[in-house]
Amino acid sequence: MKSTNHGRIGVVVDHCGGALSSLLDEDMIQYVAGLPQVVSCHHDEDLLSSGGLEKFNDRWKETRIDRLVIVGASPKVYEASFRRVRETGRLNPYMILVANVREQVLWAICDTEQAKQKAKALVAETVRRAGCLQPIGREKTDVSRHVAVIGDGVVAMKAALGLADAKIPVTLVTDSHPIGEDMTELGHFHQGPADPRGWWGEMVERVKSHPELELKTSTDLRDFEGSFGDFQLTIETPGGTLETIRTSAVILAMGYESAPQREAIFGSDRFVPLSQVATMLETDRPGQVDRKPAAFRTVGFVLDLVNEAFPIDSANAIRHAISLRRDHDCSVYVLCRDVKVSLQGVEAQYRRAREVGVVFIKYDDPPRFSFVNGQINMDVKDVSSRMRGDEYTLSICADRVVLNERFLSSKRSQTLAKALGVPLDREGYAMVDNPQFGPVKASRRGVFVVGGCRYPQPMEEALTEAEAAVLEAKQLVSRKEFGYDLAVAEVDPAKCALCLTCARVCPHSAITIDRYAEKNIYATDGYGREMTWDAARVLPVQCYGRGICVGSCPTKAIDLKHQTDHEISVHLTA
Amino acid sequence: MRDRNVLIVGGGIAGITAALELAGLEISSTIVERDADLGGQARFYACKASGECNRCFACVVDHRIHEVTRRRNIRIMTGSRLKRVGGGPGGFNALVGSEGHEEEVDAAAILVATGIDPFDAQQKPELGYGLFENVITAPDLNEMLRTKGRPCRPSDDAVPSRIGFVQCVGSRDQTIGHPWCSNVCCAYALRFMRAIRHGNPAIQTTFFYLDIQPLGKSFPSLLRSCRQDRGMRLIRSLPSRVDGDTLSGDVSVRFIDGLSGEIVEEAFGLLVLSVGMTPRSDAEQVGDFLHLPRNEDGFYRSPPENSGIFVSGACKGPRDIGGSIIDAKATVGRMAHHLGGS
Amino acid sequence: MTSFVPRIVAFCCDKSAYVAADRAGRLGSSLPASLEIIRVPCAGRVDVIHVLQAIEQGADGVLVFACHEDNCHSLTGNRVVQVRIDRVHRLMEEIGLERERLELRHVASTNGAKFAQIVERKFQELETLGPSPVR
Amino acid sequence: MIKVEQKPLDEILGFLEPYKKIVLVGCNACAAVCHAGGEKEVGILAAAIRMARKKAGQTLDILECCSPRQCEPEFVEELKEKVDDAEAILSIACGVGVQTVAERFSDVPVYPGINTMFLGETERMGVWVERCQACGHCILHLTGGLCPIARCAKQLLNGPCGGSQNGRCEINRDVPCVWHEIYDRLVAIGQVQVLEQFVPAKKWGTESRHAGPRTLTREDLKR
Repeated sequence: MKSTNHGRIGVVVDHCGGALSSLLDEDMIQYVAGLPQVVSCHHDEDLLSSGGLEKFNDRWKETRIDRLVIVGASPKVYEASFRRVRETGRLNPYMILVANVREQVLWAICDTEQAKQKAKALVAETVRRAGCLQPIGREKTDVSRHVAVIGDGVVAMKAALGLADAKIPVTLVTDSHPIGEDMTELGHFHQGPADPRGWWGEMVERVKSHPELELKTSTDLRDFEGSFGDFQLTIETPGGTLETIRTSAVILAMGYESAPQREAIFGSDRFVPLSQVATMLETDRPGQVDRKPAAFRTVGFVLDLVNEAFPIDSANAIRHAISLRRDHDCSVYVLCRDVKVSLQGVEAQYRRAREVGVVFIKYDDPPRFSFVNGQINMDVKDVSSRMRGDEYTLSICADRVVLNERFLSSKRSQTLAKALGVPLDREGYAMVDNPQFGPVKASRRGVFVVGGCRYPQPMEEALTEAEAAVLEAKQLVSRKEFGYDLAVAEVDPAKCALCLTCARVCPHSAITIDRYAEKNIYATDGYGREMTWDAARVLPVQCYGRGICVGSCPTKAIDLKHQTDHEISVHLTA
Repeated sequence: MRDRNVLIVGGGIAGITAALELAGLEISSTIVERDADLGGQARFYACKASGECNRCFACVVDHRIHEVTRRRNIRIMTGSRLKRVGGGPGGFNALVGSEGHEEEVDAAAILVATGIDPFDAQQKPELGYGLFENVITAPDLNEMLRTKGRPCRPSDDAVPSRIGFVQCVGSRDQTIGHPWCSNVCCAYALRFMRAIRHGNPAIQTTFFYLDIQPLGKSFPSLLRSCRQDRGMRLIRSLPSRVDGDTLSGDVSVRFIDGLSGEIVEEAFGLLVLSVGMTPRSDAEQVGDFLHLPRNEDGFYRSPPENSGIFVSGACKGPRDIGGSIIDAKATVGRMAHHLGGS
Repeated sequence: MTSFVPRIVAFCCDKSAYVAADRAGRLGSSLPASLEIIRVPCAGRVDVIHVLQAIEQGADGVLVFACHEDNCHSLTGNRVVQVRIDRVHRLMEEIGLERERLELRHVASTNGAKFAQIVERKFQELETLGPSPVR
Repeated sequence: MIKVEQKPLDEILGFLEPYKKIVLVGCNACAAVCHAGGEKEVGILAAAIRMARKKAGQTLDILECCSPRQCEPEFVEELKEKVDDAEAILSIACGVGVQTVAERFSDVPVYPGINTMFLGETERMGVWVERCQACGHCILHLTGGLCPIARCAKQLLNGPCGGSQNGRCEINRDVPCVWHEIYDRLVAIGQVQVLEQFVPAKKWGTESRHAGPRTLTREDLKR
């Protein structure tokens, strides 16, 4: 074990506005000042309100301290002022430790005698640990003013335009050709713009002509490497050639897919997928029996057989139901488990639907379908009728039954997410629903995920997400450089056994396998530079310094600079 | 952009997020908060995890409140109200007053994030809030879980063996003129039930609802696990009447039983009213200061962008914390574009 | 037996449990004086060797506090540490130590009251269990 | 690489019963890669042994060290000082490493802390599977790159036994029939015709392990 017997420790006792004065009495102060390696001990009534640590600078110069222990409140309270220390003081912020006497002793322990003992032990332990500290520098990385957006649909276009409008050069990498051809996404709105097609057309036009926006249609992502500020995105162009785009940040903006239910595929054409209702109205005019044999007067919507926990289908079905009832004079029944009205304005629509005569039937057991005289008969137990005590089954004969389509995550968005190092959830949607990555930021710095590839959401929400991602990307790339403390994990290449465990466990994609030609321990003189020797390497820009890799390394080749294994072991060896 | 200032009215999660995001763009901001503390409704939230996170975002709010107080270019004025607004886009000037102190704040733009008021459950006297001690609201339960770590009956501090949750209190209710769906109550009540059942599996919970309203990415798994839990009953019926028993403290709830179709009465140790969201009591006043349009329910509509006034968060209509955060970020994006352009 | 005061080492994730511990006192809960809090940037920082070292150095019980599933600030830290704790549990079985002496718990930063409850319960449990045989 | 697994603690404790002071030697090569014998494991095992001994009321002095590769005499030589006053050596390298140590320190008892399992590959993190039996005569070019000696329960060289069903081995349903896989793979690479080539029975006597330890000599490197 390394010796901890070095360093000159200064102590500042913060009385936190008098709160700690009774605990930190004369006896205590003497005890603290007498601890090994402690060379100075100062007091302060209230460290935070009295202007922080700067005022001690002169006195510290005399005692030549190189590390500091604050006896006072929780370290969380002081952390912001630690950062300022770097700018104004002579201490490195990572050379400061805090003995959390206020929260962990004063407030937590009732017995005065016990509290004093505990406070002493806590300070002694902190002072001991202060001996293990090492200064940590700051690093800067250049950030080029460029963002890449990957995605095929309207959310990707929105994100790209948002960046381009903010005068940030952006490359839109899309599989589709030409962009904006496929308009199915217009069905993913629950209210949508007043003139959807016009809105769409204008958007496509702007994407094609914006000077800051470079459009790469019919391309596919082949490889993704690098770290924030300098990602290398390798794409395959239609000609089959590979092209590398260097970019600072990446926004993945893909949609979700939907697949018709079995009945709609194998049943008859009387089952209509929800997204086809508009087309159905155009081709089969309802009510005009003489014009077409396939005409219909009664329409049933059956929801919640799939997508029970998404509100969007309910909103769309209600809208169509109103139109069928009011404009086409059909009898309309909506069968569902729950009427989902949480999206803005849908409750009012639901009321309107009932006013115009749409019948809503809530079921617990899914309705049964059968064919009767060319119509579809639906047997359903109405939950509200059962509530009146007479349990009977309703039979509704409909000319058309509209079924919603099951939402799926698209294979392509899964592939792209994997390539970007974004984890998939159980259903294959990108990103785990973790509130801490709220909600468009991926765990890999500089990568954002928005839209339906996160989960099937109404287009309104997806577009809001796109705007949020644009803002976040803008914050990252609008400065020329990104500064960060080197409080990260570090690999000792000489010890690395290349087991790849760290690279596999790192949730921030911050570890790569790299070549250390100069440090080749097997190389004899003269050969070192030409021979290569691989070892894991932490990309400090990507590293959040949480130390998951440290515990995973079988050869103890990785250590966390701001909390070494040695420090923990000193802490434990009381 | 360095010397630009944005006035943020409301220090709830939307306002805090906006301030932090503006700081990220090096735009300074001033938060005017009516209450003594930042955080709005969300600061009272208790963690609703049940072994796994149930995405109630309480920890996120907590973290952000801490974060916002540490930034140097965010000025926080708590216990203050907006008194007057003058000027126009690019150069507003607002009078902000607290007790015995008034101050002028210059702002290039104004963000309104005043949030909501929880519905006052006493407006529904048949549900017994305020009449019976063991009828509480969801904010009360939040406070209880946050400080005590377990649900208990206000009357005798005992752990109830049966807890009922009544949905749509103050939402989707035309009798009191609140026809809108509050969007978040189903999700938060189900989260409460999971958290309580996880902490103490002996507690049986019942959920009285009209329609289950999904919210967010992980709602499918939340609903699935609630349906699978035998200690959770989901009953599609809203109670018509609540009575209290002064002796036992129990609350008897009258509702229609789904299986028999009969009207039944059942006793619960604790009844929680999932109160919805309503526009702030001073929404009209603040709206008039800033000439904000409002929708039929009384929530704000977004004014045109060139007005220099932006609206974000739940004051635009009910939304959860996650939704408010996203919305605040998107709004700041629009705002930065507006400020950069003008 | 009456004079036995269990020593507990608690590894606290900086993002959740450490904040909760700070809050416990403010909410009026008390913590045992023999509780030693080790602040780690993420529960995933805690390794098998640290836990063993804590027990070897005389802890009667070890608590590892992580964020709730799907709430880890590093996505997987809480899951990674779960696997490591399982391994220590197997080792403890082989050594002949009671598995109750080590526990992984999840708390959120707002969970001050729960943090104090967990520590209190562990303290009582260890009191009945007696001192660690390898102390 | 060589895949290894730690022995149960009880067995190791049994070995060490008579001793008061031992050296625990790890290996930072193959054994480290499968998380059984690297520097980290040395620390974990040492702590576990110490605690188990303490619980039994005895003490054991363990000197922890780790070799970059325990099958190299030079690296083993470096352990000399540490081994000098130890009563026994516990090695957590593969069987090769244990023997290298035993040969060098002929007067100190050496105990294996791990079981050497097989030559294998990483299927996914934490799961390793056997791929080679080091038979000394490779026929992978005839079997689509899949080794029937390591992966066929019956080590058949000229096609499946006929007992496999739906591509699963008849001896263990959890294991795929490698001959089924070989066929699929040969079809995929358009080389089914190589199956017509007869593979004669292996000369286990002279080519492989049944005639004592094999020696490999490279005249150009030999010193």
